[in-house]
Amino acid sequence: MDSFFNEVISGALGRYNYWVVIFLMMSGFYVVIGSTNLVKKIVGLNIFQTSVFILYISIGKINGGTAPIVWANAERYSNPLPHVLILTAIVVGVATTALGLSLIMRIKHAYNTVEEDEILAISLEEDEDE
Amino acid sequence: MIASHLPALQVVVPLLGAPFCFLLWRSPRLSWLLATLISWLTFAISIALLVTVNNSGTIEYAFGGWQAPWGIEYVVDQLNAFVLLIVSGIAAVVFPYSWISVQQEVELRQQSLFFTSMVLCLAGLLGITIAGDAFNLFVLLEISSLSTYTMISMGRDRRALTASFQYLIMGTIGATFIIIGVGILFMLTGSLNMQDLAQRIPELDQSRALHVAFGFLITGIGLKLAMFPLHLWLPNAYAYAPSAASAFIASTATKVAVYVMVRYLFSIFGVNFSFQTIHIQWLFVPVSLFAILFTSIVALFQRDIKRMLAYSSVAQIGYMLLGIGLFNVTGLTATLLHLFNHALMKGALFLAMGAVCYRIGNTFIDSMQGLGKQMPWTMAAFVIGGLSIVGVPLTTGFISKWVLIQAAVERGWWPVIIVIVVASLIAMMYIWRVIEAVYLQSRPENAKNVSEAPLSLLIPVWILALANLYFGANATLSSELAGNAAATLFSGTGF
Amino acid sequence: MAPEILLIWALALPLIGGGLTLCFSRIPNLREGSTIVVALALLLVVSQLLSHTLNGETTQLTLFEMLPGLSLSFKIEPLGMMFAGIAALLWPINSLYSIGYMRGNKEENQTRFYLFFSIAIFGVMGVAFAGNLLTLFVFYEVLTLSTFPLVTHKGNENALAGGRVYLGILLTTSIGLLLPAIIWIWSVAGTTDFTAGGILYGKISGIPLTVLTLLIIFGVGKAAVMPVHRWLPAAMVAPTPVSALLHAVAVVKAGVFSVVKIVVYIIGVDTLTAAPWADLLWILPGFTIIVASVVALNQDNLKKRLAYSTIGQLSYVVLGTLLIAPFSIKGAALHIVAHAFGKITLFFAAGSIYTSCKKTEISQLNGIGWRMPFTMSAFTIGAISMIGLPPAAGFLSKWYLLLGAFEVDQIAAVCVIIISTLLNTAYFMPVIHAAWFRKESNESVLTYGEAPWPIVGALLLTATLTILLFLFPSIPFSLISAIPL
Amino acid sequence: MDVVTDLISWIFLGLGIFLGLTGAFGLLRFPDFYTRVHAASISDTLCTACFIFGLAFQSGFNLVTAKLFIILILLWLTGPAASHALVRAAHTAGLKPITENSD
Amino acid sequence: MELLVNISLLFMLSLTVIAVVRLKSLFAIVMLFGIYSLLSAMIFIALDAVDVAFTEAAVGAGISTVLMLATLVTTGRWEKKSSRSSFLPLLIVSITGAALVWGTLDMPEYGNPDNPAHHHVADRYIEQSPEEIGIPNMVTSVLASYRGFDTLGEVIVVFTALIGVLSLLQVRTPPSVAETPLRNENRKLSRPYPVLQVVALVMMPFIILFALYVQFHGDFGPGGGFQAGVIFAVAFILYTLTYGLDDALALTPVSVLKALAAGGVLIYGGTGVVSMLLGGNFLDYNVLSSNPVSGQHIGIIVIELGVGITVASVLICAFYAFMTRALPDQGQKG
Repeated sequence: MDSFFNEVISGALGRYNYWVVIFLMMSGFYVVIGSTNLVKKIVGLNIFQTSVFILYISIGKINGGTAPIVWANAERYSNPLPHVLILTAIVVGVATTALGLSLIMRIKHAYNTVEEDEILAISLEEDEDE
Repeated sequence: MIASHLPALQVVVPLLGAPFCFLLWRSPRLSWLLATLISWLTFAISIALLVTVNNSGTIEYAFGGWQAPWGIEYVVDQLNAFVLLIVSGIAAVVFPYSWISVQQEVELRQQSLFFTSMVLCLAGLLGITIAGDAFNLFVLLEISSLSTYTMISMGRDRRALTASFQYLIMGTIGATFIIIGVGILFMLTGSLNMQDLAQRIPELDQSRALHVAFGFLITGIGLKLAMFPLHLWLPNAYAYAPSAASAFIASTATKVAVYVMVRYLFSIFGVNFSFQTIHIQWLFVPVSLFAILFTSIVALFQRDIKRMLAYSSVAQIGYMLLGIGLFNVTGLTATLLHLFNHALMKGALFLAMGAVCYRIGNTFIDSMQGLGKQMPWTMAAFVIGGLSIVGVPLTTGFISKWVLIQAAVERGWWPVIIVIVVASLIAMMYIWRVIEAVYLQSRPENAKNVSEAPLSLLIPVWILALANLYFGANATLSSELAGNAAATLFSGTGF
Repeated sequence: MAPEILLIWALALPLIGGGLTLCFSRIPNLREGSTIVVALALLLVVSQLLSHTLNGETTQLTLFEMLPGLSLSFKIEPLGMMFAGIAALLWPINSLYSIGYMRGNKEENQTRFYLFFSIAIFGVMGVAFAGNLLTLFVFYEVLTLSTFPLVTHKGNENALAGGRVYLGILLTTSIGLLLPAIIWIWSVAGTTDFTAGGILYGKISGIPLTVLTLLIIFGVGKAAVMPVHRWLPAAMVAPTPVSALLHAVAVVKAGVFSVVKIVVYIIGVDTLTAAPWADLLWILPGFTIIVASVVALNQDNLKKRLAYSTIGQLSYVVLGTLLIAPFSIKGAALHIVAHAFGKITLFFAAGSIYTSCKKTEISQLNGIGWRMPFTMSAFTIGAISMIGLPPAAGFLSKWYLLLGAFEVDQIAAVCVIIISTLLNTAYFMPVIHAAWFRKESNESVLTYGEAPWPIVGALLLTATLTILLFLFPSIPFSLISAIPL
Repeated sequence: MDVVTDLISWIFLGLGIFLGLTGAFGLLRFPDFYTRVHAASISDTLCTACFIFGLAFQSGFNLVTAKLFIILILLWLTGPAASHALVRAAHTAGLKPITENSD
Repeated sequence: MELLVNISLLFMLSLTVIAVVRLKSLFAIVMLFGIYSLLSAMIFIALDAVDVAFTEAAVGAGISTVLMLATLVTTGRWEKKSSRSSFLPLLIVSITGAALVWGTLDMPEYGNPDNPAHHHVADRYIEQSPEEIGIPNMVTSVLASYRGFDTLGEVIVVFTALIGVLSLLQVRTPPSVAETPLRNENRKLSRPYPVLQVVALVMMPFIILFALYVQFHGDFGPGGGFQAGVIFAVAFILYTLTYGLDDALALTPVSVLKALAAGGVLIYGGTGVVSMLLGGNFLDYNVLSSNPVSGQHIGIIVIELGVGITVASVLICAFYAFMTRALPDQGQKG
């Protein structure tokens, strides 16, 4: 019984990080698909992506490691590859955000609202008018 | 010397051509000329690649001189050489077309930006196709996606903006799902190189994490390829984008996504895992059958023909997934053939709609009444494309459906055949609506009289229309390419 | 010329005719002239082919090979040759008639009319010479689609509604039933080539074979076996020359021809005989014959009555085929010819009446025979042929059908044929009676005479042919006996 | 490490913690915008200064110390400027401070 | 200790996210997102990813937040109550999350040095990159050389975003000095934000200096073209915020920025082409010099420069475009 509990605890310790990150990710995802305000959707998207970044970096972490910069006293380095990937992903993320936000500004100008429900209603009316 | 760099040049030429296009922002004409030149160059490169691959087998190219899996690698095999040819071929036809169409549909200020976006999109799509590295694929996917959002947002209707935004959200969710999947794969294998992954995945067969990665990748790619019911972004995006963009995206973007799907299912996860452990066919077959029927019926009720074609695209994607789901070499051949054929037919149809839009300003079926007399050539090309969608013999659509049915027969799945036949009937009905309006009704009194579209629009339309007929009459070449690629994928030796 | 080249010409000429029509769209005389010239040229080409065929040569030609084993190919065999011969013979006559009709009625969009007419003939040639099921299917659909603009020629709501029914039924049946049948055949046999003796022997048997046969009977909607006959009356909104050629010759004959051809060359007579309930299949056309004839009795509109008569007559062909007796199948083939000449004469006459006095109802025809003697004489000959009396061609084919029915001891079928003959008489005789023996009503103040000369000329020609066919049936007979059964 | 420097360092750090908590407390409890900014700006300036001094003593005199001081200068420049900008923006927007008479 | 830091950071992140989900004030949400970004930057440091932390702080907490705030100026600060049911999204999210958690059960343990992720490709980077590339920062080695093509791709993504932003939002053409002769005098008289302007002016050189440091020190410590580009852009954003868009536009004309954005991409791509011409593969820096290691050095410096230029000019340009839309009549107020 004891060993079982130990196993559970060590398993949980080895994974709590993932679980929290999954919670963060899913909250961001929820904001994207659950909210109707376009700005909030973009914020949600950013949170979603940032959480994925944390997941990646968690993959690269090695207990007792240091930042992967050559250093005389280092015993072992954390894995640099996820860092590189996430650097790229962050920049891709900000590019998407910038584009999304400019779209929102134009949508606001065109529809005078940034609420998805209202835009949908206006569009439906337009479809019927045509 | 150049020959050995072809895989890199295939992507680098448009990638580095784009900044030049952008630098010519004062003269949209020059940036269009440059874009056209680039598209022809990439087409030539992809032909050269296809020939090389057929002669001497798979080509690998290591960027920076770093061998895979340490560096990023491009791999050209029969499968993606074929897809490269489709993408660059469509580009080589659509880019020349775009000048006049864009002149009319896009603001002067945005024109050179539009051409730059098109070149970037081309680069991205080619890159996705050729990439041998799972993460590099994501980066290039984002290039093509961002430029696609930009192009869509340039449509004149304000709904283009919301369509673009919707696509942006869905596309980004899809891309994020893909990187989650890739991340888990990396976590399990320590590699990002596709060939390397393919070797390491069989060892992990029963890992739950691998199953989750599979799920995320399929969902992510499914979002990108508008797999039913994740297709909601597609109709608006295609309907409100400028015509040249609709034509280009509709005939290439989803094809590339299907390619990625095939690549992941067959090459990376492997036939055994995808079909015998996960049984993805039990998802694909019902979903695609339902998609084919449902979206075809929805297409029947569209008044905007571009939108109708967009729904038809979702149905056609259903055929491609069905081919995968049939899980035999013939089925996969049908999928790959349909990649090619559908690119030709949708390209022709959207380009024809672009010509109509150029003359009458929209593509509503009511305003197209009696247009057959005034724009005979454009509408004739539309009819050819339409017949191809229906699957009339001697058009490309027939070939794909024939092979698909052949695959279903091999499986002995008769209901599938019935669905295909019924869907073809529905397709005929929605194409017929247009034909009837265009040819059999007279032009309303108050409608403005128009003349035939200019030659620079007509020629590309007809190139694709004739290609539809040619590859419908003589499909030996295309079916051989598709068949070889399919056989290699199934044998599991190929990458 | 080599038969292959002739074959290509036979296919190309109608298209060339269509092209010429387009080129000369602004010069009506040249346009119609070119149509006639091309039609005569086609007749010449087909007669050349006929002589080759009569010499026992078979000709094959593959036009496109789309995929290995999937090709668009042609093959000349007696049955197809006969069908092509009828079409080629009747096209110039019909063109002549059309000129009179279209001009006489001042129809619009004449260029479109001639263009699609030519394309329809192209479709007929393709169907006739098809070398495999796929080719047959393609040209079958070409025929369907190209006749749609002809059916809806008037362009009003009524015509469009009729056209939709026409297209809807024909396409739905062909794509929904015939195409799966083709796929089925191909998946079983691995080929769809028309081969003497059929390709399904030993490949498929039992109930599935019966089902397959049913799929074909109903899938070929143009054969108008009830209940897929609705398109035929609907299509009568078309101008008469269209009804005449297309619904007496091209479209409906393409239908029954396809049935005969598929039964003979794909399923194979022997294979079909062995199928369960094969001896009951004839009931479908038999039922159609009786019902259609009864319905025809109640039609006052002349063209409608002819349409229902056509439905019945078509089912003779199907009946002959499904009796699966060598005699009956020959009779069926012969009936294709006989009915073609007879029915086109009748339609021509109907159109002639319409052109000259705009009458469409049978009740208006009292005494018309004396005003339009040529027209009504021809009509009478046509009717006699339909009923199956000598000295008209219809007699020969019915005779063979009866022989076939006796051969397989289907007394019920014999009864059907006899009853239907009585019914035929019952619905044609009143027209003839009215035309010749009734007094014209006094209300009619219109004075009119014969229709324009091209119309009269054309219908006299076809009436003559109907008689000639009875007197000199050697060519069709030699073709029929060459059908490998 | 020298006990004295350690002690001094911890005194600074403790002071910093105290000021930071004060600032946070003030941010939550003060009645209006202006007073809250006032509380926040304390933690911005003096509190960070204390931390940096404390950390500087911890690290000893080397490159890190220099960097810490550069950070301090930066914070001293930007912190007050930011507080200024906030208050000014609020003022321009017409937000009235609570005065004795305002009730 | 590390565990404690990790757990407390994750806890704070969770709190922030819950607040974002529940709040209706967009302004608060955006600010919370900035905080979220900063917190995740801290967690990146705790997880040894200093470069990523740097970038996340600069990009996520900096640029993204600024752009979001600029958007809020036009769109308003409050989210409206939606009548839409939240059941379906919740269901989707729960299923996805449950699948992921189920998947974690077979995932390698967090931080375990024996995980497969550390032992296939990564080994070589850690063991050989100091010799092969010759620079201490392995992240830079991998980023710029081993996976240099990814980085080119990401520069292009940034460039693509610029195309999109420019096509959607037009940057205002500043009123030329000749047209409004009094403008300069006016501005001096009514200098609106004296304190801020002075501070900004003092800060700018330091920021730019720091950007340059980050740019060229990226080989040795955390940093590189992206981070430097962002910091560089921040200097001009600061200037714009304090001096107004027109002045900023006069200082850095948009046409120059556009040319620079394209130029940066071309510098990067050009390096690849040059290496191709010199007989190597695309982006093979070994051939740039007779000595492979110094070739790598040259290559990395040049491409990082390209990255920096593009990122900086794109971000500045995008910011101008946002400001044009957010404050449409600023120019007239003068």
